[in-house]
Amino acid sequence: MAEREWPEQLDEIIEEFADCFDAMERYELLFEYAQRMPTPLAEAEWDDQNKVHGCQSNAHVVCSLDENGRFLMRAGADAQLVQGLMTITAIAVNGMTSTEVVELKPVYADAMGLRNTLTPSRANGFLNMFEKVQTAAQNMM
Amino acid sequence: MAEREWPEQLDEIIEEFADCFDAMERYELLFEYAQRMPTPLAEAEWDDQNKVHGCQSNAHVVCSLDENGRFLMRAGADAQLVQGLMTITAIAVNGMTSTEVVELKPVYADAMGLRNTLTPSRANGFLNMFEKVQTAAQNMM
Amino acid sequence: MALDIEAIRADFPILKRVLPNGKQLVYFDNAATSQKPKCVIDAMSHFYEEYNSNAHRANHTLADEATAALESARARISSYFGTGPANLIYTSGATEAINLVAYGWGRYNLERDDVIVITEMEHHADIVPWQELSKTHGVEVRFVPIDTKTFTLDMEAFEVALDGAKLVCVVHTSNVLGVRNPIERIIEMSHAVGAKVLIDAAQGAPHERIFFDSSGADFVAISSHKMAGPTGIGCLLVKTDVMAEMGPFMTGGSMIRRVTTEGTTFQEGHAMFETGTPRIAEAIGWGAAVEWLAQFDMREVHAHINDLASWTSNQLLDIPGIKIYGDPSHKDSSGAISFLHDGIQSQDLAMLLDEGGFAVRTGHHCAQPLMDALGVPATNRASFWIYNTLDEVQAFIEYLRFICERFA
Amino acid sequence: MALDIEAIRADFPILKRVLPNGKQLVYFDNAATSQKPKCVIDAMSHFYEEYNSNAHRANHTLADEATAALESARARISSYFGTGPANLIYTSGATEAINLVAYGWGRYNLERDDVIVITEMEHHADIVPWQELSKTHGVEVRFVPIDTKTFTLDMEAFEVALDGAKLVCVVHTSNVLGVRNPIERIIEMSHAVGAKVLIDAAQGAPHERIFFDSSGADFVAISSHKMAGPTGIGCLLVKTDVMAEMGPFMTGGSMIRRVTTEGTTFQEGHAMFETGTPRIAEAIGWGAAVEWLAQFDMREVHAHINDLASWTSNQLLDIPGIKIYGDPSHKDSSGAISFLHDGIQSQDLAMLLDEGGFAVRTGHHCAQPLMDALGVPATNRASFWIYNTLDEVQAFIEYLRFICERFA
Ligand SMILES: Cc1ncc(COP(=O)(O)O)c(C=O)c1O
Ligand SMILES: Cc1ncc(COP(=O)(O)O)c(C=O)c1O
Repeated sequence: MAEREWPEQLDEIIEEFADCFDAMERYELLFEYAQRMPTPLAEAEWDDQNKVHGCQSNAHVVCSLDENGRFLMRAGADAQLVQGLMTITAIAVNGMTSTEVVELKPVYADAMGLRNTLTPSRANGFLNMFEKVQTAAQNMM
Repeated sequence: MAEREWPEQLDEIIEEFADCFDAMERYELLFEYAQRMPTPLAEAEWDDQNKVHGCQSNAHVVCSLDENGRFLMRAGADAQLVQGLMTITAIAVNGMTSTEVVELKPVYADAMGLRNTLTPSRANGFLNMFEKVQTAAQNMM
Repeated sequence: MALDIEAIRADFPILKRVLPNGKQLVYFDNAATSQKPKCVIDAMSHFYEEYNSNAHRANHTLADEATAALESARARISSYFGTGPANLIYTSGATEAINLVAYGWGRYNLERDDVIVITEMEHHADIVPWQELSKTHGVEVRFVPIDTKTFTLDMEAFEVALDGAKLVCVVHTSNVLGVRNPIERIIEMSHAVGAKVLIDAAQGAPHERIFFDSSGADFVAISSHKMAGPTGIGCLLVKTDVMAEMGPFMTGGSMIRRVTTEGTTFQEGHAMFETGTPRIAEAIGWGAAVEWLAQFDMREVHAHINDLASWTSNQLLDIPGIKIYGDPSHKDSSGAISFLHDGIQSQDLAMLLDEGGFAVRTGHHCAQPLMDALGVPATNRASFWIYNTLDEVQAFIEYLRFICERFA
Repeated sequence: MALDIEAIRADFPILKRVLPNGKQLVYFDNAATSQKPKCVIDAMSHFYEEYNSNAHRANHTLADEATAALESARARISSYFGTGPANLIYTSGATEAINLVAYGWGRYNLERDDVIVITEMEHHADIVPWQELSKTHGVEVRFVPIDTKTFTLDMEAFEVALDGAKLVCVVHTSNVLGVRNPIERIIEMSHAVGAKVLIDAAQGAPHERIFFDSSGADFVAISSHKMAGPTGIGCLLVKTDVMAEMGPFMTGGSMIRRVTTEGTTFQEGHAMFETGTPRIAEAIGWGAAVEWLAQFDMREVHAHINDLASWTSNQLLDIPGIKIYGDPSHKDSSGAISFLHDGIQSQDLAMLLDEGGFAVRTGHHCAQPLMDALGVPATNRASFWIYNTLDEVQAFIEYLRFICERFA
C-alpha cells in the first residue's frame, strides 16, 4: 500500500475537483473554496514580509503554531484563484505538526487536475506560496 | 549615332580593361594605373576638407582651373585601388571645361567592367569621389 | 473597406496557434507587442543564413552586404517616419530612446530648476528618466493631470504648466486609455513658450503614420516590436538642429572619430549616439516590417481597428458590472480598451479569458500615476491591431458574458 | 581531436555561401562576429511564429510562455558563465555592459581624482566610457602600456599603475593581437590594492569558458554575437555585493517597484538595470547558442583554433613582406592574426583577399591607442573559430602567396 501523499481531509476535495467536467467547472469550484478560507488573513495585516513573491496578484501568508503546537496558516489574496488554492492548502496543513508540513508535497494540486490548467507562472505562484509555508514550518521545527 | 559617354582619351583604357581575362587581371591593371597619376596630390596636402568621405582608405581630391580655365583634378590615396580609379578619372576630366565635368557620367567604370568587381561600398566610394569632383566643377561654373 | 483582413492574417504564422488547452489563440494584447508577419521573420533568418557579418568598415563582401542592408533599413524606416536617415538614431526601443533624450540632451542643456512638463498619462518610460534627471540635475518635473471624466489631458492645466518649461514630454497615444493626445496643439503651444517637445510614439506609430519633419516635434521615441518589427530595436527621431545640441551618451566603438590615450573626438550627427556592434538583424527585420506596413493606408488600418473597438466597447458597456476607462469608440482612439468588472478581480478575469484563448493584458500597464488618477490598481486591457476581426471580438464578447454570468 | 568539424560546419547554413563572384565563402572574420548555427536562428523564428508576446506580468498563455523562455535563457546563460541568474544583467552587448559599469557603478562610487586603470590594448568600448567619466566626474584614467616586442601587457607598468586604483578594466583577450591577458593575476593584484575589476570578455567568452563566480572578477562584459548568438544582446555579470553598490542607469518600466508623481522606488538586484521591453527573441537565441556551445569542451575548441592559427602564422612569416603583430601561435592565443604586407596597402590586400572569397577584417579594429603603440594605422586580421578548417587556412595561404607575388 502506497504511503498517503496528502492528508485525509483533502481526499473528498480532490475527488470533487477530479470529477469536474472541464477547466471552467474547476475554476468555479476553486472560486467557491476561495469563499471558505478557514483561517483568513485580513487585508490590514498584509505587508511586504508576508507577501508571496512571484504572484501576479497580491497574496499574503502568515504561519504560526497554535497553543497545542499545531501548525496554523492564515492567508489572504485579492484574486479568487489564489485564495482558492490557499484555502485548500490551509485545509491541508492546519493542525499538522511542523514536520508534517515540511514533508508534505504539493502534489495535491496535480491530483486536483489544476496544474494542467495553470500556466507555468500561475503554477509557479502556487509553488512559491507552498514554499513560503514550508519555509515557515522549517523555521518552527 | 549615340552621343559619346566618356571623353575619347578613355576609349583605349576602357578597351584595355574590357580585354582583361578576369577580375585579378583588372585589379593588376588598375594598380598599374595607380602609378601613373598625371596630377598627384602629395600626402602633405591631405586634409579634412579635401578628403573623400565614405571611403575605407584615405582618398583626397583638390580641383582647380588652370590658367586656360581648364579643369584640373589632383588626387592621392593610400590604397592602389582608389588611386587607380582616381588616375582614370583625372585622365578623363583634366582639360575639360567645368560644364563638361558636370555633364560627365560615371559610366566609364561600368564599361571598364569594374562596377561588377567592386562591392557596393567600394562602388560607393568611387561615386563619392566622382561626386566630389563634380561638386567642385559645379562651384566653378 | 479595402483591407483584406483574411489575406493579412495569412501573413502571420502565430495567428494559427492553438493553445495547450485546445483553444484557438485570439490575440488582443497588441498594445504590449504586435505579432510579426512571416516576411519580417524571414528577413532576419535570411540575414543569419546568407550574409551575417559585422557591419561598417566593410572590406569583404559579407560585411558590405550587411552594411548595405543596415543602411537601406535606416533609409526605409526614416522615410516611413517622414524624415531623413540622418535624423534617426537606433536604440533598443522607446525606453532607451527617452533615456537618450535625458542623458544626451537633458544633461547637456538643462540646468537646476529648469522645468520639464510631463503628464499623468505617461508610461513609466516617460516618467522615471525625468525624475532621475531631477535628482542628478535639479530640474523640476511637472505632471499635467488628466480629466478623469473624459479621460483626456486637462489642456487648461497643460497651458498653466507650460510656464517656464524647457522640455515637454507627452505620450502620443496612451497605452492604457487608447486616447490620442492633441500633439499638434501641444507641439505648437510648447514651441510658443520656447520648450522642446518629446513625443512618446510607442503606441502612436503602430496606429497612424508619423511624419516627423512636418510634425515639428523635436524628438520622437518609437519601438519596433509594437509595429510588426522584432524586439531589441527602436529609434529616437531628432530634429537636425536639436541633434547638434546633444552630447555623447553611451560611448565606445563606431561613434568616435579618433581615440588616443589623451582623449577622444566624436563623430557628428546620429553616428555619435550609436556605439558598439549595431543591431543588424533587428534593423533588417524592422525595415522589412515597415515595408510590409507601407503597403497599407494607415487611415484604413485605423478605421478597421476603430470599428472593432467601438463595437466591442459598446457591447462591454452592456454587460452588468463592467466599467470602461477611456473612450475607445472616439474616432481618434487607438482601440485599447481598459476595463474592470466589479465582481471579478482583474487577475481572475485575465485567467478566465486566457482559458477561452483570449490574450488580454492585466495590470498597471507601466502607468501607475495614471492608475492612481483613475483610482484603481490595475485594469484588464484588450487592444486590437490590423489582423483582428469582427469574429474575434464577437467571440470575445460572447465568452465574456458567459464568464461574468458564471463567476461574478 | 574529438571535434567533428564537418558535422559542426553542417550546423551553419552560411558556410555554404557562394559569393557573387562565384567563390566559396571562407569566413575568417570571427573576432568581429561569429556565424550562427541553424538551431539559434530557428529558436528565434520559432518564438516569433509560435509564442511571441511581451514577457513579464504574464497573465495569458503566450506571455507566460515568453516569460518562461526568457527566464530559462537567463538561467542557461548565467550557468554557462558559472554564476547565478541574479548576477546577470542583460544589455545590448559588451559596449553597453561597460557603459553600465560607468553609469551604474562609476557614477555612484567614484569621486574626483579616483584612479581607473585601463590598458593600451583595450577596445574603444573599454576606453571611451572611462574618458567620459573623467570629464563628468574628474576621475583619472591611467593607460598601462604594452611591450611592443612581445605584444603583451607590461605587467611591471601595471603594478606601478595600480597605486591608488579604484577600478581596473582589462580586456580578457585582445581582438587585435589575440593575446590572452593574465586576468587571474590581474584580478588578484587589483583586489590586493582594493580595486574592483572589470574584465572585457567580448573576445574571451567565445574562446574559453568564463567561470564568473570562481574568477573573482567584479564585472565581466560579454557580447552574444561573437559566440554563436544573435546581435542586439549581451550581458554584464556582476558580483552580488558589488551589484548592491550600483544605482539606476536607464530607467522606465519593469525596473521600478512603485512610481508616483512624487517619486519612484526601484527593484533590487539585476531587475533595477533592465528596463523596457526585454530583448526576448535575442535572449532566446543566445540561450540556444549557449546550449549549442555547451556540447563542446571549450579546451578542445581552443586547441583546434590554436592549431589553425599556429600553422597559418608560421606560413605567413614565410611570405616575404609580411609582418605579424602578436604571437598567434602562443598556446593561449585566441588565434586572431593581425598582419601587414609592406608592399600591399591593407585595404588593397583586403579587397584582393575578398576577391578570393576570404573574409578578413581590415582597419583599426576599434583599438586606435593600440595601433598608435604598434605604430601602424591599421592591420589585416584573420580570426578563426570552431568551424574553420585546415583546408581553409591552406587555401588562404596559397592564395595569399599568389596575391603577394602578383601585386607586391
Ligand atoms: C575586445 C572587445 N571589447 C568590446 C567589444 C564591443 O562589443 P560589441 O560591439 O558587441 O558591444 C568588442 C567587439 O568588437 C571587442 O572585440
Ligand atoms: C506609451 C508607451 N511608451 C513607452 C513604452 C516603452 O516601450 P519599450 O518597452 O518598447 O521600450 C511603451 C510600451 O509598453 C508604451 O506603451
